[in-house]
Amino acid sequence: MSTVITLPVLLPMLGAAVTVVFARSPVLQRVVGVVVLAVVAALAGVLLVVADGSGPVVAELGGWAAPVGIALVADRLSALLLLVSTLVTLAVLVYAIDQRIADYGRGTASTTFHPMYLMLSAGVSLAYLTGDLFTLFVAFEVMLTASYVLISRRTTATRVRAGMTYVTVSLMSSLLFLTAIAMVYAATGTVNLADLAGRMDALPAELRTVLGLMLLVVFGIKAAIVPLHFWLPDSYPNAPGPVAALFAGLLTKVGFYAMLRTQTLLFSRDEPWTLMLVLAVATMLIGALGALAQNDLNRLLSFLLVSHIGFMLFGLAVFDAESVGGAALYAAHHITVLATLFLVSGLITRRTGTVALDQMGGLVGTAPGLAVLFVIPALTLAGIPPTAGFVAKLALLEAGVGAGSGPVAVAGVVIVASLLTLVALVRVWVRVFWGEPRPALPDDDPDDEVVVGTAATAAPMYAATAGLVAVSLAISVFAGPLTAMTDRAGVDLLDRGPYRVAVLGDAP
Amino acid sequence: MLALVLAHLVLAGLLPMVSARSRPAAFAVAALPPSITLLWAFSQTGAALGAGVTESVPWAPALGLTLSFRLDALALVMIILVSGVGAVILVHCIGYFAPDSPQATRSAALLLAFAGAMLGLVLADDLLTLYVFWELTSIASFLLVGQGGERRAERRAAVQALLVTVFGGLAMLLGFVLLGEAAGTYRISEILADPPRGGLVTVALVLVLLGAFTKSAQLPFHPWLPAAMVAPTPVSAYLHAASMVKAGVYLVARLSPGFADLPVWWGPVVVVGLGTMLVGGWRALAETDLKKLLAFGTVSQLGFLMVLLGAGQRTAALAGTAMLLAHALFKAPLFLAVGTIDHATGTRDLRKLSGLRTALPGTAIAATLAAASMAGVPPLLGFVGKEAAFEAFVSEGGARGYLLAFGVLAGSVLTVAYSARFLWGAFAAKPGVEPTAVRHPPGALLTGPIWLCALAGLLLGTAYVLVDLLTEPYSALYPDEHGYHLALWHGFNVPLLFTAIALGGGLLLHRARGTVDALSHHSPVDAQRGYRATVEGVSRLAVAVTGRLQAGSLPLYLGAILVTFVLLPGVAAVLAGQWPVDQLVYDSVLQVPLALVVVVAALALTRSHRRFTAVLLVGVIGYGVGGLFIVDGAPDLALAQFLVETLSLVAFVFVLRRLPSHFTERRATLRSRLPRLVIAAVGGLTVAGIAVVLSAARVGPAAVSAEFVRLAPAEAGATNVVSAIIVDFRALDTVGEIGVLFIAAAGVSSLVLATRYDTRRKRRSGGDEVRSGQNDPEHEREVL
Amino acid sequence: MIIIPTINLTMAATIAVLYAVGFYLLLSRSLMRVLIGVVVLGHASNLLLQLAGGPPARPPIIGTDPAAMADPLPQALALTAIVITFALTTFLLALGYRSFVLVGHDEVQDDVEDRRIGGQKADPVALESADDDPPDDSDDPSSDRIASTDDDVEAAATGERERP
Amino acid sequence: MAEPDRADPDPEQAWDGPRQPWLLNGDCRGPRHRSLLLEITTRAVFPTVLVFSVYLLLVGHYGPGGGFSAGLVAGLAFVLRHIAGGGGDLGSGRAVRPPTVIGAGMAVGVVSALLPLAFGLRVLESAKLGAALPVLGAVEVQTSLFLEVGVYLLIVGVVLELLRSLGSGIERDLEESGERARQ
Repeated sequence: MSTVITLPVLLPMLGAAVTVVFARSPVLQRVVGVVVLAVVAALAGVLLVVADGSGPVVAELGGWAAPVGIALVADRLSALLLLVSTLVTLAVLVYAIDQRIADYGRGTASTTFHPMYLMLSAGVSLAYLTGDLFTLFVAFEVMLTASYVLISRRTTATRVRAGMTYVTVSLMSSLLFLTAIAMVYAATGTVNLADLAGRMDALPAELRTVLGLMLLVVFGIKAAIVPLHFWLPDSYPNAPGPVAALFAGLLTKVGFYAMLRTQTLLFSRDEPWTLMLVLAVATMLIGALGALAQNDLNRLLSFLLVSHIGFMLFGLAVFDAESVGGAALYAAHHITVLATLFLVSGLITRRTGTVALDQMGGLVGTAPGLAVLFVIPALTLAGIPPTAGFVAKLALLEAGVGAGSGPVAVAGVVIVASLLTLVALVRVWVRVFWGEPRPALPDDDPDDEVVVGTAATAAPMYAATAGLVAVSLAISVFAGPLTAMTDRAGVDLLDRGPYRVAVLGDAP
Repeated sequence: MLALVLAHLVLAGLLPMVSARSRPAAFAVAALPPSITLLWAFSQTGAALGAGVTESVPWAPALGLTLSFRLDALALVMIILVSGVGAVILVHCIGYFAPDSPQATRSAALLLAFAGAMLGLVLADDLLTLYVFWELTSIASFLLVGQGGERRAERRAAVQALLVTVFGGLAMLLGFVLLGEAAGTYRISEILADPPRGGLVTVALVLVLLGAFTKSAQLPFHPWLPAAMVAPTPVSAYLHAASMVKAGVYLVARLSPGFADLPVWWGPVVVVGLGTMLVGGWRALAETDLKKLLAFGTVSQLGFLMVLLGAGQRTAALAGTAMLLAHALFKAPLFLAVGTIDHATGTRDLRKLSGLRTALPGTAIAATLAAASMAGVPPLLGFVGKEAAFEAFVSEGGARGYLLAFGVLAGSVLTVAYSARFLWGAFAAKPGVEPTAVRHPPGALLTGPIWLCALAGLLLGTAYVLVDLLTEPYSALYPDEHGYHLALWHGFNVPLLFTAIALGGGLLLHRARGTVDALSHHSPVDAQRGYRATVEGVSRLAVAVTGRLQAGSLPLYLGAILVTFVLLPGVAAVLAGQWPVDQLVYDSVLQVPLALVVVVAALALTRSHRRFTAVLLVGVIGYGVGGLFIVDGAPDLALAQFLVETLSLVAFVFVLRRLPSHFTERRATLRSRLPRLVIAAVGGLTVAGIAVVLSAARVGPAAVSAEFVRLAPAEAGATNVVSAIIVDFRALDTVGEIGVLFIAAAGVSSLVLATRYDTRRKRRSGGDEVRSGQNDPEHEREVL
Repeated sequence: MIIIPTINLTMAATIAVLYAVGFYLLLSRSLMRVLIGVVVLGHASNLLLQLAGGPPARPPIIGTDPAAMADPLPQALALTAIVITFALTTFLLALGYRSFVLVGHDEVQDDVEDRRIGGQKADPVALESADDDPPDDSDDPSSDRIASTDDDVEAAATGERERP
Repeated sequence: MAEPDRADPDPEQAWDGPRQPWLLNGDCRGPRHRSLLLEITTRAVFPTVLVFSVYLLLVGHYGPGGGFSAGLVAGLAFVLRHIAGGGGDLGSGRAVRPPTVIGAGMAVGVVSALLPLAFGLRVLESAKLGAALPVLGAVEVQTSLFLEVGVYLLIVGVVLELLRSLGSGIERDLEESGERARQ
């Protein structure tokens, strides 16, 4: 098992190296990409089963017991998110490959796409699995740098600004992260998370708060918490379609995962976290209102993404086993649903030639399949039963109402935000799928990745999107075992014991 | 029971395949599951009227999410509406939709799916199960009202129906969760057995009522229902008369036995219900569109039902259950009759219709029968129900009893009036209006269902014992005060008087329709305007908030991040306030000159306006920091720092060749730079301050450094401990690190080498547009 | 090993100045300045990381007295961080170059769509229909909208279309 | 590569310019860009620095150095050569292309992490390898050296890539857009 846990990190890296060395063979690149990710997904599944059955899986790299060496840890939370993320990554890769084939033909290789894509996947895996604060920094850098390259792969005059915003803000967060690590080391003398948990407790409470808030800001930038979120709606929508889907699905959730992991493991608290409740309310409302003001489909989705980060923050803020488990479940479903919506948005754009809502219409008649592909994730995001979004939201609500009057009030805001989400999505439906069918706009930029017209949309692109829809439906169908597991994950997270024992041995 | 519900839904998914061959056949197939359900329900009557039939399938037990179903007397009544009336309406659809109608395919599948969802809703014995199906009916209604969404009225109506009902639904969800939390279970039967009380339960009940009111189109949420009349008439008949709008009433009926003793429950129910009954009835008198007339009538009746089922007493419950049944049996055929008229003549405007009494005699008689039941004319079911209603409130007495009794009486007068108006409007020969031509005489498929429902109303009115049997078990949940039973004849008593007053008053009101018409157009408050204002207000708020916050400026975004960083950890650090007492000025003398160099270079950097100078100053800082590393005893670090700094300089110089020599930024005034200066300075001080405080608070020796020193030579075969850490102890970091380099290099070449493949072209707006050369096949080949 | 690595005043001042200058440059519009700000912040955080290990001591090479040896771990971490910062710097440099080539200058522009929304005078984007939008700003590149053919609301209300 | 300078007809400018790839292999740049002194220095220093970098690579376990610094030193040698010999000197198709070097470095790094699995060890676990070489006698090598080699290769590749893009690439852009190099 300890080997299995390293492979989700090392295999994609190896794949990236191979795809660079053999960059002249597009077929090999595609095969390597898909096979590697499929294997990683399978391994993640194995890890999840094992971690749920017999406790966290730990790999002591190089045979050095933590805290001397770096430990990779797969507990329920990380294995679950790893599995869902990898499935999304795989589906988006299939989509992207077929989009490329549809647009450029089979023979064109891409020098940067496949290697960067695999490196991004490696970074994400490492971020989920690492049990070391500094390695988390490295993982973030691998992931983010790959994302910088991917977002600036097709820089045009309009897109370069989005790339700038994204890169600059992310760099700032990275440097603040490094600063925070230095502070943590200055105060505690260790960077191993399990070891830190013990040493943090020995710090005076006020100083612990300082460190906790510092890490909160650092990860909050990546997770796009209000008021650290402004960069997101300005950058994601401008990325190429599949890339935007991947970012929207994964990156913010990795940020949230890091927040969840560090806050629960390092900074235990006994009652709801008022500051976080406030941030959650702000994030939910400002994101949802932002979505209502947009005319660009991708921007609208980006704002909804921000809004729903607030839902997870709510789970974290309540800070009990139930709510933290609920937040984990919410994150898992959110990864799939956002990626799906962005892929659907890509398909819509290919058909209509625009992302402007007021330029589209009538797709329910001309593309009924697309309508179905949109409706299911849209309902999921809005939390309408019986979708996964409903189950996850219910988990959060239940945890919230049991935790005192503050959380109950915020639960009310969750309801309001859900309604606003629905309003925004209904607007998309009304404007894109209802109304008069309109002719596709002429392609503004004929040689970019978006080729307008149905003929150029490969069936596998639909299949990949449908696959993600299926994943999201599966979360709903298997909500029973899943919620039971996220509940156990929540208990583990707050208990901290199993994690520390698994990493450090019996006497932490 | 779950299997029945799923059968509906699955078949609905498969129905488009049938529609592809024959659309009428699709409706015929769609009518099967409801029929089977009805038969099944009747076969279970004995058990349903007794202990009830239960079934429970766990879904997510950790969340208390279980699909629990229970067939009891109330559910049985509802199934007659949902499945019985549903099947009849689906049969009507066969004749209503043209064989080539594009709406038919969609409608058949959605109607069947809706029937499934509604069935699940009425069978649910679990709040969450109920919620699941509740929202599904909202979605089905949205799609059925909106249809293809080609016309604005349809879109508006669909959106309004969805938003209003989901708003209530979401509020109700929170109410359910609160209720479930207080009761410890979501199982309705268990909650009712031991109803929770307490502060949050009050909130929960208000929220639940919000859901019920929106779904059942109660004041002030009612406008969505008349608006939804743009849907095809059978859809209106099914969703917006017979079944879906009953969901709210049904929910109130479900929960009343547990909570009707609380003023927070019966108070709003009674006030809102009565108000809705009166307002709906009044508005119905002003409508000229027959369908809208019926819609307002439905609103009014829903208010009536709300009062009866939420009042929390046995006789009222008995009356409510009977009226529930009666309403479906008279309102559905009335809608279908309007549909038939519309189908036959092409209009449903009562100002244009004339003389249909003779042209469509069959429809006219059936509709009259139904309308009479609505008006409460004996011996129809409507009369039986209304008698019981009057009896309930009259015998209750007291302020509430009389208020309700007279309120209901006033409502009944209005009901009779609009019933008469409907019949007059639809069928009467009007002076001055030429008789309407019947272009498509209705076939048996259209009129048959109308007759079936109308006759059922008559039959059940006379066979009131059956209805009594059916409604008794539910009303028995309340204490039996008077031993009242449904019957056609209770002797000469006050209720009978009330009925007479209602009939007489209503007919008088109808005769005075000219005056009423003029009056009823002056409505002081317009709930529809309220909905509009809310939606527009939210949109306006969204634009205002977003426009203000999302400024689009990168420096502002970075500033926001920095301010947050200063505010959160910074303030916490100030509050902690543990400045070390033993802080030295310096540890090694050499640190001072090096620090001075770094600081001076850094400060000069802020004032440099030439790019090249700036890069050189950065180099100075870098080498200075390298020097500090040497002083600190980190030769490896220093070596790397010097090498990296040199390479960075080279890279900078490479790029600077192409850039202008000065920064292009306008030279800002001090005033405009001041916020930046302040934020930056405070940020720097915050970081340094926190660093000092935290470094002074170290809780123990470094965790593993001693271990590194011990293990490095023996186990890792290295005397350079740093090197051992990098390639052995923490080799994974190094692998990740080279990964970053790997990515960055690929990114750099992709970006830079693309330039020569960029193409410029003129934009429509006149300016030049540069198209990216990245991904150009030539570019890809070169990057390779 | 040293237990209390309290950062001395000189170093604290250096850190403060480096961070302040880095932040200041980061907040400017010129991309080159932002880039230089990132480099300065990188130096600052690497220095801070090294300082977190404790005051100056002997290089951590076996053979010196372990008690007088500097903490090796922060050095290793800082080394990794230096490399990563370098990689990021070069990437940002290339991005700045690309931006310069494409746009003709290296200033970070404001987001056009944000500005459009910010400029709307509280004209709500109506929910129900695609046709009663406020007119877009003229600088919207895709403003040649297609005229819609919406039917009459009244006709809709009377349900003419239901006739087979 | 466009070489307008090569056919410079001005004899006074060209009379003493070297015309062959005399000191360094690769294309000959225009005489205006060439500097004899720099070329000679580079010629002398380049191999030495490369050898020194290999020394740094091997000594890393025992003193300051290691794969990273060694790679950078080697990279700086290539930078010097680039400045002296111009972009045409490096990576013009004859030599191994930089992305391949980078990819190889990455591959070596990852494989060295996975290789211990083949010997029943854990991922990234290192061991001492002893070997009797004909001339040197018994040599002991820590297997973590493989990772160092990967790092070394990758860094060299990265520097070459930077030279190709930021160096030659921008230079070519400058020439194509008719601007003069400032430095």
